[in-house]
Amino acid sequence: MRRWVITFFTFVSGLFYILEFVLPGQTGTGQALRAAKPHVGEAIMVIAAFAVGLGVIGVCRHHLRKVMLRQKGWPNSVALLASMFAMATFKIWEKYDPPEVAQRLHDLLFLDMYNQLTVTVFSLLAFYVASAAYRAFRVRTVEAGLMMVTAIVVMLGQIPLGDRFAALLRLPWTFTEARLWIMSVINMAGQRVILLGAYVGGLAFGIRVLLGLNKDTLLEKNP
Amino acid sequence: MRRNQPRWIYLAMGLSVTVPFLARISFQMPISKPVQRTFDQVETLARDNRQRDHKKLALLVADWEPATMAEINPQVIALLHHFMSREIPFAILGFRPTGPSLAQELAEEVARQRGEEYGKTWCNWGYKTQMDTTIQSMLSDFYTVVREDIKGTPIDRVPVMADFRGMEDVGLVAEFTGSSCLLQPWVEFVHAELRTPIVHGCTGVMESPVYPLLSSGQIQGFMGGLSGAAQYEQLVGKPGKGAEGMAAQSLAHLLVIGLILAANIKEGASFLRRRAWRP
Amino acid sequence: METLTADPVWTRAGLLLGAACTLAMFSFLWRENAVYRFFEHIFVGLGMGYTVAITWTNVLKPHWWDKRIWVGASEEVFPFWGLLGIVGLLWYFQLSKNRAWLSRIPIGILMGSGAGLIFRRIYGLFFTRDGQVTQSFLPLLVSVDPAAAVRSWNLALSVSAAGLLAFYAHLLLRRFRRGTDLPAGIEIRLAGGFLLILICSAPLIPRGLVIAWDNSLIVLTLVCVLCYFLFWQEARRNRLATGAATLGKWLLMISFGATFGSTVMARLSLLINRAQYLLEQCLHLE
Amino acid sequence: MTDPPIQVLLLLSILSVFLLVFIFLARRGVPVRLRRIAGLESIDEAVGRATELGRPVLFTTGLEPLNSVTTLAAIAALTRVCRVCAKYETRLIVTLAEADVYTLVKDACQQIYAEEGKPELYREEDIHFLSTMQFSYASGTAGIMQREQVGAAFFFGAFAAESLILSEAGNQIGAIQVAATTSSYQIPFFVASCDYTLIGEELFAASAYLTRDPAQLGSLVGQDLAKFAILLLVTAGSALATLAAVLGPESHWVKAVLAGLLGGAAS
Repeated sequence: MRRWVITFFTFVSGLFYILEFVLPGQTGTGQALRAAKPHVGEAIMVIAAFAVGLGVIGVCRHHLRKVMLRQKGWPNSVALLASMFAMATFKIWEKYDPPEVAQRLHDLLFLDMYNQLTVTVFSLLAFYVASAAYRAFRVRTVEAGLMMVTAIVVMLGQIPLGDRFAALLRLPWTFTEARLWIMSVINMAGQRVILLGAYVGGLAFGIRVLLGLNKDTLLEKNP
Repeated sequence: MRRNQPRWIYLAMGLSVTVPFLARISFQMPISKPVQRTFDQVETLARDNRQRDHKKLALLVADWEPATMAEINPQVIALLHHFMSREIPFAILGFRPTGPSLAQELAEEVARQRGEEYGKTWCNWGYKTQMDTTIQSMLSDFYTVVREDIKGTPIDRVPVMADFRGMEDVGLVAEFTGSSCLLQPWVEFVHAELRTPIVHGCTGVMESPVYPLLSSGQIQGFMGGLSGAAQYEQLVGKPGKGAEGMAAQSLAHLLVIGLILAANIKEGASFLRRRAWRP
Repeated sequence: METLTADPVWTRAGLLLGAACTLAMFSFLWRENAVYRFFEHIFVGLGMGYTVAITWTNVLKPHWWDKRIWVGASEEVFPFWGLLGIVGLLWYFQLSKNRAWLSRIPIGILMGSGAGLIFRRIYGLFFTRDGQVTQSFLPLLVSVDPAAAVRSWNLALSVSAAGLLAFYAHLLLRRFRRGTDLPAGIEIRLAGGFLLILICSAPLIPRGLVIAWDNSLIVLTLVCVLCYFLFWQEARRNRLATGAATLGKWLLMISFGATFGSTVMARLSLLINRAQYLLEQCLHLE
Repeated sequence: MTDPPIQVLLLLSILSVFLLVFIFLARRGVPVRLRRIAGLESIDEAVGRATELGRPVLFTTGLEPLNSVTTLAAIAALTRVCRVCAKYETRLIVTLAEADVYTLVKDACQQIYAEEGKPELYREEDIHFLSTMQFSYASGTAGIMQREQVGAAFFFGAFAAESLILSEAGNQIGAIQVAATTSSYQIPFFVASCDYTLIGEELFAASAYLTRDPAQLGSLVGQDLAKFAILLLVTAGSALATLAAVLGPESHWVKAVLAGLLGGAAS
C-alpha cells in the first residue's frame, strides 16, 4: 500500500514530463500540458527547497547532544551552531535594509571567513598531489603507463614553459598542440562514451524509478 | 628523514608557488582555440546587438562555489570586463547557493572600476533550486520563475530588464561551474530549443568532459582553469590573477612531473638492481 | 542594500580573520590538530547557515510565502499554496520512526520529474542537429588542406608509436617479473591491423581525398570504449569484441591521463590563489 | 517548444522497450550472466593476501548518503567483502562518512557474520562513523589505515578530492588496494595508485552481480543492447558519411538517407 502511494506520486510527476515531451504541443492535451509546465516547475522548485531544513535539524540534533553531554570536542559544536545561526541571520537580514554593522558582519563572515576557509581546505590538495606523485604513482601496468605519459604531455601543454621545452627538443609539434589534440580526439571520444553510458544508465534508472522497481532501503527498514 | 619525507615535499611545493611571485616572472600564454572561440562569440553578440533595437542579454550562470573561486573568479572577471567594454547588458542566475552572491561581488568590483551600476548594466536573478525543471519552466514562461531580483525588487522594475520578454532575448549563455553535469541541462534544453550559443568556464578538473560538447558544436567555446583565465585576460587586455599565477603554475607543474619521473626511475632502478643480484 | 565604502578598520579585521583561517587550515599539513578542527566546524556551520538563508530569501519567500496573499486576488492565482506547504512538510517525517515512509512522497515527486525529463535530455544532448550521436557520424575520408593532414598524421603516428612502445615495455616488464614470454594479445593485432589497413588503403583512395586520421581515431575510440562498457556475457563471446574492449580500456586510459593532467592544474591553482592572498593582500608584498 | 522528430521518438521508445523487456524477463527468472570484472575477482585475492600477512582489511563507502545509487552499490560490494572476511576469519574495519549508512552497515555486517556461523568475530567498534566532513573523514580513514597496518583496502563509492589521501596512505603501508568509483575525474588517481580499479559503470555491474537483484541485472542487459544499438547507429552513420565524401557532390541519395536517419537532424 505504502509502496503504491509513493509509486503513484512518482509516476504522475514523471508522466507529466514524458507526455509533455511526446505529445505534439500545438493542439489539445499537449498544448494544455505546456501551458501548465511553468506552474508545475515552480511547485517542484518549492518542494525541493523545503528539504533545506532537514540538514539543519540533523546537525542541530547531533551537535546539541554533544554539547549537552559535554562529549569530546563540544566547544567545536558550539562554534558550529553559533556560526550557522549568525550566518543565516545576517544573510536574511541583508535583504531588509540592515544597519551598517550588520552588513559589515555579514561580509566578514561570508567573504573573509567562509570563502577563505573553503578555498584553503581545497588548496591542501595541491600538497597531496605533489607527495602522492612521488610516493604513490608507480607505473605498474601498461594502462597506468599510458595514463602517465598522456598526463605528462597534457601537463606540459598547459604551462607556458612547455612550448619552450618542445622547441628545445626540436619536436615537430608544440605541447599546446599535442594537448589540444589529445583532448579533442581521444579524450573527446572517451568522454562521449562515458556521457552516453551515464544517460543510458539514467534512462534505465528512470524507468525503474517510475515503475517502482528499485529497492528502497527506507521502506524495507520500517515495514 | 623518511618519516618527514612528505613534509619536505610539502615545503618544495610551497616554495615553488611562492618564489615566482616574489621574483615577478611573467609569461605570455599561447591562445588556445576554445578560448579564442569564447572571445569571438562575445564579440559576435556585441556586433549583433549594435544592429538591434532591443539589446539581447548575456546570461551569466553562476554555479560555482567558494571552493573553486580560485579558478573561476579570474575567468569571470575577464569576461565581465569584456561584457562591460562592449556594452552588453547581462543577468546573473545560479543553481548553487553561493554562486549568485559571488558573481554579484565580482560584478560590483568590475563595475566600480568602469563606472557602471547595478540595474542599468546588469540584473541578478538570484538562486533557484531544481535545475532541470526550473530551466524547462523558464523556457515556457520566464516571469513565473523569476519574480524578483536578489535585492527583492520586482523583476520588471529593474531598468535593464525593460525590454526582456523571455529566454529568446538571451543572446548568450555563459555558464561557470566547478561541478560536472551543471552545463548539460543548458545544452539539452536551451541550446536544443532556441539554438542560443553557450560558452563555458570550468575548473581544470572538469575540462576533459567538456570536449565532446565543444566538438559537436553544442557549446561554442570554453575556458578551462587558471590557464584559460590567463588567456582570456590576454585577449581582453586586462592582465589579472590568471596571468599572475602562470609562472607559479609552470614551476609547480615541473615539480610534479619531476616527482613522478623520479619515483618511477627510482622504482625501476631498484627493481633492476634486485634482479641483477639474484642468482 | 547599498554598496559599502572601504573602511580601514573593517578591512584590516577582515584580512586578519582571513589570514587566521587560512593558516589554521594549513596547519593540517603538519598534523590534524585542535585549531584545525575548530575552524573546520565553523566552516561547516557557515556553509549550512548560508544555504538556509539563501533558500528562504530566493526561493521559498518569493515563490511560496509571498503568494499566500495572492490566492484569488490576481490573475496569477496560485491556489495550491497550502497544499504545496503540506507536501513540502512531508520531508520532515524522515525524523519520525513510524511515519518515515511519508517523506518518500516529496522525494518521489522530485525523482519522478527527473526520470520523466530524461527523455527530453537524451534527445537534447544526443539526437539534435549538433547532438553527440549525430555529430559522431564522421566521414573517414575527407578532402582537406594537405599541410593540416600531414600535421595531424604526425601527431597520430607519434601517439600510436608511443602506445606500441608502452605495450612492448609492458611485455618486457612482465617477462622480467614472471619469467615467461607472453604472446601479443589480440588487441595489439587489432590496433596494428587498423593502422595497417588505413595506411595500405591510402593508394586506393580516390584523388583529392585523404584519410581523416582524427575522425578515424574518434570512431575507433567510440566503438572500442563502448565495447568495454558492455557487461552482458553474451556480448563478449566474440574474440573481436574482447579485443576491442581491451583496446577500449587503453584508449580510456589516455582519456583519463588527460583528466589527470588538468586536475593537477586545478589543484595547483587553488594553492597559487592562497599564495597570492597571503603574500599580496595580507602582507602587501607588491 | 518544438516537437521532437518522429525518428527520435521511435529510437527512444525502442531503447525503453529493450530495458523494459529485459527487466521483466530477469524478474521472471531468466538467468543473466555478466562478463568477468577483474576488480571484482580481486576481492578474494586481496582478502586472502591480508589473511596471509595477518593484517586486517579496510573498507570504506565514500561520501554520499544512503539515497545515492553509488553508495548502495558500494554496500553490495561490502557484503561480499564481509562474507569473505568472515570465512577467512580476518578482521574487517569499515569507515563511513554518513550516519544513515552507518546504521545500515552495522546491521548488515552483524547479520553476515551470524550467517557464516561466526557471530563472535563481529566487532561493533571496528565500524567507524568518522565524520560527514570530507577532510576529517579522509584523515580519519588514513589514520586508521596507518595505525592498524591494514593488509588490504577497498575504496568503493563516490569519492571526491580525498581519493588521493586515502590511496596514498594505503600505498605507504604496502596494502593491496581495490577502488571502484563513478566519479570519473577521480578514476585516474585510483588507477595510478591502486592495484585494481573498477571504472565507472563497472561498479553498478558489480553490485548487480553480487546482489543478484533481477531488476538491476535485467536493466544492465537492456542498457547493453541500447548501447549496442547506438554503436550500430554511429557505425552506419559514419559509413554513410564516408560514402558521401567518396561519391562527392552528386551523392544525393546518401545525403537523403543520412538526413532521414535522425529526422533531418543529421544533414
